[in-house]
Amino acid sequence: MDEILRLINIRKWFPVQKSFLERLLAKEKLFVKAVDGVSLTVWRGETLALVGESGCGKTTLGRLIVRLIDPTSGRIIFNGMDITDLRGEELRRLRRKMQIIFQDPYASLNPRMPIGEQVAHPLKIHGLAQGSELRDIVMKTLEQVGLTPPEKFYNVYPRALSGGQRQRVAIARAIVLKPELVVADEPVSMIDVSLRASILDLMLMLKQEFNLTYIFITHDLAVARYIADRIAVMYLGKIVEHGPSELVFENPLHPYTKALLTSIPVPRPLKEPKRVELKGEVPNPINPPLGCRFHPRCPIAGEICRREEPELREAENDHYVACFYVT
Amino acid sequence: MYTFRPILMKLVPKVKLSTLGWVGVGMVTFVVFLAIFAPLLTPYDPTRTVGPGFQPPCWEHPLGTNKIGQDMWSRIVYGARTIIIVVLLSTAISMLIGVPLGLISGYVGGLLDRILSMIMDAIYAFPSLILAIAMAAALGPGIINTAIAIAIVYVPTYFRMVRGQTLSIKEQLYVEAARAIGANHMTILVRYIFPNVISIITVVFTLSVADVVLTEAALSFFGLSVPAPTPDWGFDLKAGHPYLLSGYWWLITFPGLMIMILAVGFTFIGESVAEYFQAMEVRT
Amino acid sequence: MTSLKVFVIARLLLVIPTILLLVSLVFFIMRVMPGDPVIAIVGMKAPPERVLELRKALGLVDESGNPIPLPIQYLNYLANLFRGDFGRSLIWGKRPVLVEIMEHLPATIELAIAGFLVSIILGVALGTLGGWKGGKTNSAVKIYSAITYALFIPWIGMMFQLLFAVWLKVLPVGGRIDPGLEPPMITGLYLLDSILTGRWDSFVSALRHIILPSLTLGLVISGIFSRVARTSVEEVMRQDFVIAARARGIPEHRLVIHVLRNAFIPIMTMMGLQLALLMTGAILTETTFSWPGMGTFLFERIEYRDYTTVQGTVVFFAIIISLINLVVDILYAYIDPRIRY
Amino acid sequence: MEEILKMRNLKAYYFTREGVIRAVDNVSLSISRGELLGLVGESGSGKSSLGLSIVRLIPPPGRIVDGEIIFRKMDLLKLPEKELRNIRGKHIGMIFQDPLTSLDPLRKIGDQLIETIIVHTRVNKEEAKEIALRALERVGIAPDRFDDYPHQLSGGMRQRVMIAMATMLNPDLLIADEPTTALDVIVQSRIMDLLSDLKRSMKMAILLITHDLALVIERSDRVAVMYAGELCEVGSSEKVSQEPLHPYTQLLLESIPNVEKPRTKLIYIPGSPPDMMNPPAGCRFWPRCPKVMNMCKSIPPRPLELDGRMVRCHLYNGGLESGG
Repeated sequence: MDEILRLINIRKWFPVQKSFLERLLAKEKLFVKAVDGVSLTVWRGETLALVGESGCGKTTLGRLIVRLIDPTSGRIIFNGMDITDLRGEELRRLRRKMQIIFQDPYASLNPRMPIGEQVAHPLKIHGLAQGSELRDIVMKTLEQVGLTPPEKFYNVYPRALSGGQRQRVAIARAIVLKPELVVADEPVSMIDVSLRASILDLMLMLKQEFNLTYIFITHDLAVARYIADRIAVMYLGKIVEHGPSELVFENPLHPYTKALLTSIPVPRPLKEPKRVELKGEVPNPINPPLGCRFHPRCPIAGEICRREEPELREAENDHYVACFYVT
Repeated sequence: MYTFRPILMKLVPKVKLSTLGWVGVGMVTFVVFLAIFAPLLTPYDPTRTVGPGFQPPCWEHPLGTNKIGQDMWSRIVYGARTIIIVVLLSTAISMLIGVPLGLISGYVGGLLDRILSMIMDAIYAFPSLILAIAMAAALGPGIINTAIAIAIVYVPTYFRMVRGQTLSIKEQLYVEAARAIGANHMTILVRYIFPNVISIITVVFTLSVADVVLTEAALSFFGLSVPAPTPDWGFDLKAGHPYLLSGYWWLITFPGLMIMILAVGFTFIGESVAEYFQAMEVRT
Repeated sequence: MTSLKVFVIARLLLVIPTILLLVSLVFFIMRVMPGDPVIAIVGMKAPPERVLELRKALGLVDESGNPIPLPIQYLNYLANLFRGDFGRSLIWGKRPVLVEIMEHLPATIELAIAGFLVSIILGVALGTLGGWKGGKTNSAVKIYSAITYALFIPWIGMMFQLLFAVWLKVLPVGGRIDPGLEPPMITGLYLLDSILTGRWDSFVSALRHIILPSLTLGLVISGIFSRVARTSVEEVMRQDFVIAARARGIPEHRLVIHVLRNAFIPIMTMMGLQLALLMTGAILTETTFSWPGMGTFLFERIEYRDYTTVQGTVVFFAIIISLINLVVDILYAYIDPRIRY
Repeated sequence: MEEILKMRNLKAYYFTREGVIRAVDNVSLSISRGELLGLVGESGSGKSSLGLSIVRLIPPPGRIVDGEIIFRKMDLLKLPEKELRNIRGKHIGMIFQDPLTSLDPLRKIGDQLIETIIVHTRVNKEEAKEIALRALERVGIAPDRFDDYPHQLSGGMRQRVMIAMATMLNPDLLIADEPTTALDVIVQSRIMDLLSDLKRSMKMAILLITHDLALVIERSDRVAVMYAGELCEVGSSEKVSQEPLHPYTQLLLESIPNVEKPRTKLIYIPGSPPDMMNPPAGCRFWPRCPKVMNMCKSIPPRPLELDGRMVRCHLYNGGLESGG
């Protein structure tokens, strides 16, 4: 298999925002450890789902990958090239190869730019097309994302569109550059329930058509199972388990993954739910617990978990887990 | 890379006014009408003695005459010119300085933003009239000088609002999306931030114009605006004040009424515009 | 240390650069602006020895008549301010500006307090009513705010004078008290001093004199207060906790207190900011009603081109404003637990 | 089972400047003691308006136009405001989607709890505090949180406080409007456990309003499906999930990915939810319905009683056999 992206021990610590006054008096600098040492490989043509609860760092990781924010440490290798330190013009050229779709379609479109212009803008910026050729490409792309007839949408402003339609525009804007990698950050979580499936299928269809690789960020495990080939589960800025979709869902290894899986409501359950109960809530990422970050809530934690931090290791074929008690 | 034409066309946003707003438009239009057609509306030179002093309103002098026998109606009509010119000039200067500075300060951030904000906040917190007085006194009288003195007082109003709006727009997802498609800073400022700042500029403009009118009136009331024979409402109001005890009510009633019509008119428009954009924001 | 204490200390420290910035601002506005202040004061045809004397008095040249460089002028100016020296009047027997300010300050404080009270009572009451009731009441309050905000103080003051003093003859046209009735000086506030010394004739006279000016000032400032009160009550009313409280059966008379407490923060911030407006208003009101305060004083000195006095007064205002903002910020932190963190 | 609340032909409309939004249109629904009734619908379907209508708190320009709401033999719509206020918070509790904004940010949670108790009962402050602490304990909040401000608590804890506040006076009915939407799945699951416990231990009736069909089916005894202001299907969770009658319910169930099944083809509902200002004539679902018939486009279907459930669809005019 061909590797498209490799993350090597990526960290992102955000300094805790303080007012000028507080900074004057603060003794030590505090950081939100949003992403704290993630290593991951993404294969060309696959869909990798990054799942976890809010605040686990999955969205930050998505933004790090497309270089919207700079990592505190670690390396990002894209197509065999180290892109961690790209700046200015080089970085802008990279944007043609990797794109992002955001969660909130109401906020991700410029309210004062017509739809056609929004989709055309990436091409203009990179000088890829102009005039009637540009218009043709935009029309075709609008059609591909299901905004038909495209003439009807070309000169319309975002406020006239529904959430589902706006997300289609955002998808069009991302694929018009024919990128190789697309990071989709919770693309359906703000869409009406009855329209989610259609957006998911649109994304699957486009993947086929343009030979895309997706990094699909979601908190919804059911959606992840539907769309992903591989799953990576994040907890407090770290990956605790990853592997092929089928293995992770049928045989979850990490106690956190088990808890997550058994907490999801299932409309027509095939088996009786055996819930894994967790104590407490996700700790503050400013001061994550020592040792295994999950130990204060873990039902099977032992002495070692308080002292040492488990590494991700291969528990079965291609299925990785960071837990001392999984054999 | 792209044309500026469509942006320029969109500079004046479409606004739906309420009834109150239209009343305001009527009041302001009335004053502007007087200013434009002043020569056609007045039989006398506003700076000359054209009759006996202290004449109450009568056929020849519908608003009476002042101490030295100048026709009050003519002075009122020409006074509209003075105030409108000063208001337009000073507002244009405030905007030209305040808006770009606000945009850049908010977008660039860092030390530049810190320093600019601190200076602007200091000016803003200062009593506007006292600052205008200090500056007008330092600059000396005249239309341009008065406009500059007032303009500097209102630069922070534009700066603060534009900066605040820029800061919040900068955090918007669509600006991040613009970065993600590879837009450079200039493109982001011009195509993604500025168009979304226009509505707040419109609101600040309509709300602060009334303030500018009152400040001009106050400066001329203190004799710090245009020099003496030029017709000016605030000046006439001051000039008529000593004769209040004699009961010469027309000397003070009409200049003051005009100031109020213009200021209230602008406030009504401002309220209406602000309300419209608030409603728009809720909807999108 | 509690976070509130930390906040107060830090905020106290911040007031120093703020004042420094403001007084520097005044210096540069008055000195760097184009035009020669000396010529502006004495005119083009003044004798050279008078010009030199003025230049010395303004700190532009040293004793032997050599020009002092601007940075040195600036440092001298700051050093003098630090010693509490706001300069000396150019004409009025060269009296220290600070002494003259102190003579006029109590009258302004008295008027400002009275006007502020009127505006709070009128503005906050009307604004709260509008925001709470909504509908037609709200629209009426909206129009009230817009009109009162745009009133030109001298004009509305003169209209009051015309009506109550000239035509109805029920109130005095101007001044602060009838001559000869001034109460003994304790605080300098006539109303307070006359009560403290039991001089009822003085009290009545002072009260009759302050009614029109404080009404004029209060009415105009109430415009901005009613606007802020109305919009912030409206805003709080839209928040979920109001509907949640109603869903718990909390009666309206209790709810209005909670709403007001939440709406109070923006109202108070506005009050802090509007103290500047109050100063502006006080100057215009004083001039209209011959009220012997800072405004009348400043206006008089502008007419006589008493340059140092004008500058000193403006600097004094700058310092007052910074201190008032300091107090407002600390109160703000005291009320809202969220901003201490 | 004893019916605690019975709504009949309830209509709540919003009279906006642009037109009338029929957010709740002719809804009849009842809920019994000890029952968890799930009300599902997409955003804009009117489900939240329905919840607010029950306690007559629908915000202006919304208004209840018609219908009756019988609660403990009283018609809530005819009750004077003062008596209704006694019912809110005491006999009917309510919790909302965002627990942060539902609490007064400037007051300690303890004070907010105590106020509610004092308003409704004749106890003094000490006794009220005891009741409040017991209620907090029941939802798993430590007593040392009593003097915290809302912003000092986590999302899950805030929602627990809201639940404590809504249930501490032993109400007969709890209306929970999207109580877990702002929370993560694990917290959601625990909040739902808590609600189920309250239902069992206090014999409370719970109306759970949510857009999450899977959650409703898993957790509730009965399900009511709302579309464009109308109820299209009401029945026991089991029957609705195993054999949905209304095409909308059927499609909705098919369109949700199931975590237990790998990539079964999802069926999705074409079109988008209707403009509530101008809903389609006839059945409101017809433009998106795969089983649309001619009559659907002009004649609004009436609610039918079938197999112990309610369905509003022309397919079943001749009974169960002719449809489906």
